[in-house]
Amino acid sequence: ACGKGGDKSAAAPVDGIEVKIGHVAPLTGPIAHLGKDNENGARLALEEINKAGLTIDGKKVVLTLVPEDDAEDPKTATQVAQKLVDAKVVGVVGHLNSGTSIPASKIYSDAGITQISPSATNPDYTKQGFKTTYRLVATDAQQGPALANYVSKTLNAKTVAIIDDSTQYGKGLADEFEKTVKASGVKVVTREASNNKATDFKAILTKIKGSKPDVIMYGGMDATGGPLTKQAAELGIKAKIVGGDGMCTEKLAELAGDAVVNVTCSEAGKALSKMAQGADFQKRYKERFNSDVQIYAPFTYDAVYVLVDAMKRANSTDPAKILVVMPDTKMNGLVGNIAFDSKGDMKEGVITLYDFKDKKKTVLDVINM
Amino acid sequence: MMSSHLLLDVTDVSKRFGGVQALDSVGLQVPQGSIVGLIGPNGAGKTTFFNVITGLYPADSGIFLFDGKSYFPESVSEVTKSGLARTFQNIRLFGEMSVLENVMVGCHCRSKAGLLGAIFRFPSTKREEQSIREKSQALLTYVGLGDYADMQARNLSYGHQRRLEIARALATEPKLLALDEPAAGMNATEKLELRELLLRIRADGKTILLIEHDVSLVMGICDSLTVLDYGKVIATGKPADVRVHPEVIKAYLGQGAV
Amino acid sequence: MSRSSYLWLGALALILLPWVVGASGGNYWVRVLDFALLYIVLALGLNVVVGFAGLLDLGYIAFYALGAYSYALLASPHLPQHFETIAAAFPQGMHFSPWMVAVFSIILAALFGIILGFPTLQLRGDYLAIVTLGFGEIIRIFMNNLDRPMNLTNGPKGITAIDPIQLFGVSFTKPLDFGFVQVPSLYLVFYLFLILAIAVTIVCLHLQYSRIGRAWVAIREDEIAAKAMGINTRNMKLLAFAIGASFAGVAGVLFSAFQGFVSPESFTLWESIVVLAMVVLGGIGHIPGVILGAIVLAVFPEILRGVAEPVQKVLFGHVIVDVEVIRQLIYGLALILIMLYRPGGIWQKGVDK
Amino acid sequence: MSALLQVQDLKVAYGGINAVKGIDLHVNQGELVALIGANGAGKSSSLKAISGLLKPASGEIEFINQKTNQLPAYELVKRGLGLVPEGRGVFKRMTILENLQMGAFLKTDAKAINQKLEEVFTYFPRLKERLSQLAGTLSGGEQQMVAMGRAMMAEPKLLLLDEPSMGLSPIMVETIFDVIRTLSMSGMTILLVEQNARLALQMADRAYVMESGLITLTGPGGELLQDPRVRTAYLGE
Amino acid sequence: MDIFLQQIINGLVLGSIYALIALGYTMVYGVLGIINFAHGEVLMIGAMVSLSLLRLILSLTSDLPGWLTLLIVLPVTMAVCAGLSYWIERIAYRPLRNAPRLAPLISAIGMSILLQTIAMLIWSRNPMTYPQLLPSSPIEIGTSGATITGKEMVIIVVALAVMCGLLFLVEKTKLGRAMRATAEQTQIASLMGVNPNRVISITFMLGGALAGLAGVMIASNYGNVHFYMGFIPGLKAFTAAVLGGIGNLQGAMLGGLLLGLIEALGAGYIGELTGGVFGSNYQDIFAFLVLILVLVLRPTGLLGEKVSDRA
Ligand SMILES: Nc1ncnc2c1ncn2[C@@H]1O[C@H](COP(=O)(O)OP(=O)(O)OP(=O)(O)O)[C@@H](O)[C@H]1O
Ligand SMILES: Nc1ncnc2c1ncn2[C@@H]1O[C@H](COP(=O)(O)OP(=O)(O)OP(=O)(O)O)[C@@H](O)[C@H]1O
Ligand SMILES: CC(C)C[C@H](N)C(=O)O
Ligand SMILES: [Mg+2]
Ligand SMILES: [Mg+2]
Repeated sequence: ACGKGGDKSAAAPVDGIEVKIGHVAPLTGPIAHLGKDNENGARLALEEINKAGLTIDGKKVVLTLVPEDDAEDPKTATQVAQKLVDAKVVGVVGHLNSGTSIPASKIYSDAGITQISPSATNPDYTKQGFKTTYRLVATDAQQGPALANYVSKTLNAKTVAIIDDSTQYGKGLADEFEKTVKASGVKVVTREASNNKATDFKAILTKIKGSKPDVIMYGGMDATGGPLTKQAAELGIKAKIVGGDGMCTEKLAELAGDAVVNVTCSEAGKALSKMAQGADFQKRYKERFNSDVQIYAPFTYDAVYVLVDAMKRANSTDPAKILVVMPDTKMNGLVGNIAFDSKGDMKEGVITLYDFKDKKKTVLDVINM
Repeated sequence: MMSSHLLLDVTDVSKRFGGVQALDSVGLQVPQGSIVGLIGPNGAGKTTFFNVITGLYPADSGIFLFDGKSYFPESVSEVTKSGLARTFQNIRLFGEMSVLENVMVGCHCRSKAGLLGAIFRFPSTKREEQSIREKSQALLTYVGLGDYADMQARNLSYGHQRRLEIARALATEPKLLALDEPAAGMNATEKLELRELLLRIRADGKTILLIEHDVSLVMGICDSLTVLDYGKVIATGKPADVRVHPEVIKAYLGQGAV
Repeated sequence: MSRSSYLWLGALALILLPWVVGASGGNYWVRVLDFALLYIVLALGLNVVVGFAGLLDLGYIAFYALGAYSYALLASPHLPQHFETIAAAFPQGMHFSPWMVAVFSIILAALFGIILGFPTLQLRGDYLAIVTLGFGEIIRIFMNNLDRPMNLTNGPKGITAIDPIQLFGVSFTKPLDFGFVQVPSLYLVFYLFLILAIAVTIVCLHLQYSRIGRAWVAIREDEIAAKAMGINTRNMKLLAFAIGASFAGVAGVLFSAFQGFVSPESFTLWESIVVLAMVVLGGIGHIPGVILGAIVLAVFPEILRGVAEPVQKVLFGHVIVDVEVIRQLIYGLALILIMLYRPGGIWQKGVDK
Repeated sequence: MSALLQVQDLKVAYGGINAVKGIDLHVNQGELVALIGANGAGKSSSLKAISGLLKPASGEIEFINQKTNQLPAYELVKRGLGLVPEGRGVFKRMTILENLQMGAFLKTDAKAINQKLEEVFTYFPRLKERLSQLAGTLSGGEQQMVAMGRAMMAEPKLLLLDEPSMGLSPIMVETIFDVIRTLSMSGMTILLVEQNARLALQMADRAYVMESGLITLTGPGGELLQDPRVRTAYLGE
Repeated sequence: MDIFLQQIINGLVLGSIYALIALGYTMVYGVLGIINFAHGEVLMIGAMVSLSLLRLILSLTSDLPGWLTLLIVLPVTMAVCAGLSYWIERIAYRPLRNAPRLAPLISAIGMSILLQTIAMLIWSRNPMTYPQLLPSSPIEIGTSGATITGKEMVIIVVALAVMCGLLFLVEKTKLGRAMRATAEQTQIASLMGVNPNRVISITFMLGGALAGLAGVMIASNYGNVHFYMGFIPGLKAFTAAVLGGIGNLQGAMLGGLLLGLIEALGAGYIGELTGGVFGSNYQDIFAFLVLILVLVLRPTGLLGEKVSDRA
């Protein structure tokens, strides 16, 4: 599934001016699989664009991807950000995590280079007042409430237990969820936390079992969410389990086994299956990388198109000029209508809810923000 | 010169390890300026006695007087500071350090440069360092290791390591020097040199408590002897008297020595 | 050449370094150097604990975290935003100067060093290692969770918008204009960190060849014998912890001012291990070696980052193995090989006596 | 008669330090040979090289007609070499019994092992009293008994002893020397390094004197005992 | 339902897993005295290798009963891990036998990174599902409402069996004595006729095989594997081993069980104990505090010998 990430584009002979686009995600460490997924999405877009041929300001342009690994580490993130700035990339797709996107954003901002994160959902990311900061997903401040509403309105739950994985993402999402769900009168019977490398959740689940909630909300990734779901079933817990984008993957069905029928989860964007070109994208992706789309590949894919679109409109590959036209982005991308508000957030944020039928991720509801 | 002032006066010291009563109500007096020998069969409790009076092992019981003051040996470093230094039977040098540095460490408790002095190297600190260095070099010469100052301590041969232990202990400026088998591993000639060294140390005003198995050495230089067996004092007195004590002969000296 | 002319030449080389590196490799490499300097400070501090006193500390990064969070809290909008009383007390926002905070964190970190030291006095080797490891994790977990019931640390989200460094009214975020030459901000940071690193190096050198340094080594070599020399081993160990911790505390303050963002993720066990690796790989107990170790481990992975792809392209025409995979492979291999060929460290203590 | 152990031009070095600078010595079957010398003369280093604990810098070592220069210690043990090292080297975290059992590591016959144990206990009754005490808690002298007993358990053809009387009370020195004498009488070949030169030379068939890494004198034990150089340098006269 | 009983069961199961890893770990430590940071990685490779084997078997036939499949897979996996462990020692530790104490620690970390990366190359970056081979439906204990699964019972039994086996080996056999002798003084051991290299190799292979066993157990218990899965268990094993007294087998078992119980009870009850001020987010702190407390009272762990430092 990996190992031959970079061959074809790298081998392409460069005839025309070379324009570099940076991509950053963790490619090593526990969530390397998601990082690689993001990189693949960007790469796919780039290769398509090169194949179709791109001309800017009358000159033929060849895009190259500069992929970097930030290992989920804030300090490394700033280093590679500086590296991309030095390499004179016209824009950056990334980073994957909010925890790396935020410190890096300062460096892109100082350098005047557009940064589009495909997956950072923490609200703070765009609250810093930088003109260079964009994202293609809804925020946790939208995702949390969406999940909360589902729990209180659709499921009519009276009580809920909340678990998070102590990461910036997981805890942030759980916090947002907690706020709304409380406001709508659902009782939070207990708030628990594990960590993003945990494998055993039995103790926490046992405690939760004692407080008999109608619903368990988990803020965390699929790699932990799967085992958590499974162990809940082993303990005979019948409560519904809801979670955010981090655990909303096909992988979850594999990891949770039969217990996945209990799960409802949200994605901070449009569902692949609800995307107009979704199925086609999936096919092309699989052909090219011989692996399945994890979560955010469509978003990195679109992020590249957004940058190219800006280049075209600015009729320049100068980062400063691109930055000027970025706010006017209006594009119908794979993930839906893309336009930004003044902070750089998506105007039409979409949250999609899923559940799992026959162990397949199935759209339950689409919520437009 | 010898006086009747007791530098070390301990009574009723007991120490038990599990099933072994290593010390059983032991008493020992060391008059100022003397050399007192502590002898006894292997496993009699001699080293344990050292370990107890220097605070390495907590005593089960005992009354301890050092230089007229009562003390309870709890902290090894405090005991050293009060003027009781020792050497170790199974040599414990600072192997990575040079021979000279080993002795300089010994000067630790008689010098005072603190953190700020170390960092900022005040003139007074530099002077102190200089005097420590000179004093240590002098001590090495004193025990006959003057030429080995820069060697790594662990590369010294066994006999030289024993001398270094003595030099290091002397650097703490003890009133009482407690030596645990300093002659072990030395041949007869080397033992003679050691004997000279010990006599010189005494002549320089120090008191010595000596554990040693070499009968001729012990009998030759000790003013008085205490004999332990199975943790109990079985005899005490002048070497000439102890030497003919039947119990001592039976337990320690053997018939061959008579 | 005389000793002093060597010194002058060295000083000149260091002053020119960011310019040369910046011109040939870009700001990215200057930033790498900046971090390398911070790591030198960290490694030297850990060396006091592990190298001099022989106390294996796997939670060293906690002190770095303490420094970083001290500054982050005292020089960012975070506290005023979440505590009305503080907002009222500081109508202009909290903007403590890094220098004040640095002094404060030296004291704070040293204090924590002592607090950590106390329960561990009896412990040896790996028992000490696990307790210090635990201590490091405890600090990190607190940082991660102290966003409730009161939001003190903002939890895993970390603290943003931390004031950049200012020195005599000169901000380190903007280039400094001398008229004839402009010194870019990253270069300014370099000089600042360089001064700190040099100061720490001098302190370490002085300590090593002092009464205190000797006492530490004695404790490392044989604790019982050290006690028998009248060394108060308890105080000396605590002192080692405190000094090592205070270096990390200062480094933490500068880190947080430089980054403008801190979160618990920067202070994981892995960071502690990396700093330990710098000490051991360079030459434990040997100051030049430790400095070299810090530089190597801070710079080497970045070199790999740069060359893994072009080299493959030159050799095979295209990229066969992903860059990050190659990087990890070589990194792991390098750790092993260096230890195999230089078990005492790259630049170990010679027989320099 | 061919020598059981034949050493030619043996050199041992630690880094830059030459500890043994080319010595020749041999031990014949059944002999008791003593090796004496001042501190740091290189006696222990020689024994370590002979027993395979150290790789010699150069030279030839032949044990039972086979070159053994490059063999590790455990191979030599298999061929019948035993060493009681300087400083005893007991296994501190094992009991006395286990230490003795380790001595018989290469033996498989349980009955023979038990017999040998009993034999050791007749020499050292103290060991029998303390069978299950950890050796690390024994006094120096007691540990020396363990080390001797352990070496006896293996019934070596050639026994190398490095200062076996060090740290022993007079009565124990007698005992140990009695044991050595008895072992020697029973046919065991022994190379003995001792600081107690008088006793060693009295007992030895032959002896070597070592100074600064070289052998400077050799001859029958009794003869050396009379040699004025030996008397001043080693006997304290 | 009896929550407390359930938490105890959770703790025992988790603790048995820790114990299982800690046993191999502490045995290796006992002989070489080094923190084998790569132990967790051997465990991970074990899980990965066994997954590949399982896939192979399942592709050939799908009607073998789970336990039988496991019995085929286990020995092969353990052998592979033993071999891996052997080579790790040869490459990364043996040359450093006389090096400064911390040198092997660094080479072990290097080895750890290397193995992780290799696993990532071979088995991808993705977490993968591990087939369910042991019964995992909950069995109720009496009428208490507390449950335990078949696979959990297997884990407890295996951990106990491994401990007893190792204890017998180390305390009662000649090999065990040779191991302890080598551990203490390699040179002297060789004077007894022990080939230290062989003993150390055997110990590492045993340790590797146990890591492989633990890997399979963990994978089948949690139902998934990932190239990163070795790091945390490695750390916990280290903690458990130290808690019990490093180098001591009963200690590793006790330490593992205790750590498991502390974590389970911590997660379950910190909230109530602290009146809601701290919650399960502090469970690791709780575990470390207990660890520190134990070590303050007993500096060499619960069952660690008081190494008599004779002067
Ligand atoms: N830490 C300890 N734990 C258990 N037993 C001990 C300990 N230290 C000493 N012993 C026992 O106490 C007794 C006295 O030992 P000690 O070392 O004091 O003897 P010694 O008189 O110095 O003998 P030697 O002349 O052989 O050195 C011995 O039987 C020894 O086994
Ligand atoms: N490990 C070592 N490293 C460096 N030098 C050493 C080492 N061991 C011994 N030496 C040196 O080798 C020389 C011979 O030492 P050796 O131990 O063989 O002497 P010895 O005759 O046994 O002395 P002793 O009677 O004191 O035991 C000495 O000068 C010693 O300093
Ligand atoms: C991949 C995603 C789960 C990342 C997450 N949305 C974050 O903001 O960190
Ligand atoms: Mg003694
Ligand atoms: Mg010797």
